[in-house]
Amino acid sequence: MMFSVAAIAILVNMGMVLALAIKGPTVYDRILAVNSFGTLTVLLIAVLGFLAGRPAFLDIAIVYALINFITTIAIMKFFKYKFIGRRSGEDLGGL
Amino acid sequence: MAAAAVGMIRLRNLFAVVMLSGIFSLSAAALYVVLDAVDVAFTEAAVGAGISTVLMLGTLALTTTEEAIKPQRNIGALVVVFLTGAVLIYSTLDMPLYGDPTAPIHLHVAPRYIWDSGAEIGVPNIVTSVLASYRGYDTLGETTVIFTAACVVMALIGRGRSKVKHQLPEGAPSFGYAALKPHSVMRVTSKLLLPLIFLYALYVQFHGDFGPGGGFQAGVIFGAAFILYTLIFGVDNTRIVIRGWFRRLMMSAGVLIYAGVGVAALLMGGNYLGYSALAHEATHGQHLGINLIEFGVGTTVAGAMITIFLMFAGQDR
Amino acid sequence: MEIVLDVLSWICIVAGSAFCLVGAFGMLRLPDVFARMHAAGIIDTAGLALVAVGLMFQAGLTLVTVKLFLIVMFILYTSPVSTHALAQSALSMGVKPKLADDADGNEYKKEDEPSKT
Amino acid sequence: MEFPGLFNYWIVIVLMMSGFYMVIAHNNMIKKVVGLNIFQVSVFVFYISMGKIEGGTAPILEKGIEIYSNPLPHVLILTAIVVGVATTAVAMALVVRIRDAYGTIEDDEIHAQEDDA
Repeated sequence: MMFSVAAIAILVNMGMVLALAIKGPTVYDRILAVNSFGTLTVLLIAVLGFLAGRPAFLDIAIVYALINFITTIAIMKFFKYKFIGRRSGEDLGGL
Repeated sequence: MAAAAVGMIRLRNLFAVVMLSGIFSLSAAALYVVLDAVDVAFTEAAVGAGISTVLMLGTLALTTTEEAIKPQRNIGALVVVFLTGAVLIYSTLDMPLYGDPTAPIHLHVAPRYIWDSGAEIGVPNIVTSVLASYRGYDTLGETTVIFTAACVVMALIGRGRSKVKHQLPEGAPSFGYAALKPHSVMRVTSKLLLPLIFLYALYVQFHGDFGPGGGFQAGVIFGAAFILYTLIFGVDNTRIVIRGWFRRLMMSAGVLIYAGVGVAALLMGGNYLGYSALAHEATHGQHLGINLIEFGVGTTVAGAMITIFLMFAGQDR
Repeated sequence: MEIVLDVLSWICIVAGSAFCLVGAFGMLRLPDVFARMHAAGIIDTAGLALVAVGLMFQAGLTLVTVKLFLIVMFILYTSPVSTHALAQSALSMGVKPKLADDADGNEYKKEDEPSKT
Repeated sequence: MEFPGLFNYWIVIVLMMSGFYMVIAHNNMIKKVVGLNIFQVSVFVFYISMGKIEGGTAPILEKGIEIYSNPLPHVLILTAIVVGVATTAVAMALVVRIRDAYGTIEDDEIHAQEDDA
């Protein structure tokens, strides 16, 4: 019961964050959304493990917790070294 | 998830598309957990979080980040898609219902795997025992495919001599090369985090018999750790840490270990990849064989992932 | 004892979920990236930690609790770093934080965001 | 009973068709590769959802659990994911080479160049 509540809350969250990722005016909003989405996925997987009654499967969540920020660092680096002097930040986000 | 997919279709900025594909992979992993496929979710987690997004970024850095023309509504494509979809939906009407235990897929070999693998293989994780033992030939093939793919990438973009002039101003380091020297926060954090990732990869590698995990996942996590290292400290440092010959040795040694275990089993009087012959007791032999070939798989996957990433990141542009 | 643990974990999980919701709502509503980062921070810290603590109460003193603890530690360790990286790259790419007295930020009422300059 | 029973297949089909549309309707090669990825994931989901058994849990043997989901699709898909990322890398390498050769990764521009030549 309590796990279902948590799972539903997290799912709603994920929907909202996804909305931000899709509409997000700038690229940075999207990056932020992906980051939060990762955290929420960690939570969701943990809660789902409890929901299924076999919480031993938290390993997956640990993987995300460990290596999800590689992406963020890669993105940051991408921006730092790719767009130098080529384009200003504002018009990056245009659809 | 479907929303993410639709969003990906609509967005023109390729960078945003890559972001959304990250979200797509995350939600796919969550979906796999819901569907009880923890091993698959594990793989998706490792691949999606560590490798694929970074790989796409590497490609974007080498090509362009904007789709050139706004794709006009392609009526023909839309019609084709809808027709195909309608046909497929019509054909699903004959499919077994979701979660039906009497569906044909569950009646053929699955019961044997589920009920007898515990006694025959002696490994709690059925997925591992099926992967490594019952369907060992398959996995050998898959490992070879990964090895081949890495070789192909090497052949395609191995030496960076591009004819197109790069758009970066002189002196600006490219995506892969630069080390993040001034960013002490990143450097310190990742220095602390790297050993943990390596340790965790080893745990995944050797705990795969008991819980979710195994060679594929461990190899990917290992590769991801090296990707992190490359991002922070630069390609040159990674090339010093893990030399080219060593990368190639890892890739080929893994496949060789796998195939060699098969030959060893053959020499000791069993079938090819029949691990029961490796030790006096059948389950011991199985356990030994599975650990060995998982190690081989892990080595190959790690080597291939590191190689592929370095190929993309190390382009001179 | 059982009841106490249950109630505690209920409280933690519900509070954590509420924090997550607040965070996600904030991410949708706040005006720009830098303000949204604060909302994301709520999810990463309060939301995650509270839900995980609630799950820990359910799991008891087992390996599961250790793993949950590891997860919380890793996230608490990495998420500030990635937020830092994000903020830094956004700032260096020329995204200006919206301030209350900015010409283009006028339509936003005074948010209680710290003025990052 | 009909509706929820086949729902998983319909999701798969929607995903698959999104990927399909991306592949055939877009000119940009990277988009095409991403579309192929979506297609691929839809096949994965299809396999995995076929392996699910009502009331079953993950196929890792444990005392006191009677119903397990079918492990076979998991095995196939597990390897397919890693192979998938390797082949994606090959596709990306090809894209990079095409860009080197033609200076663009748009399908129609490449065709135009071919026609000119």
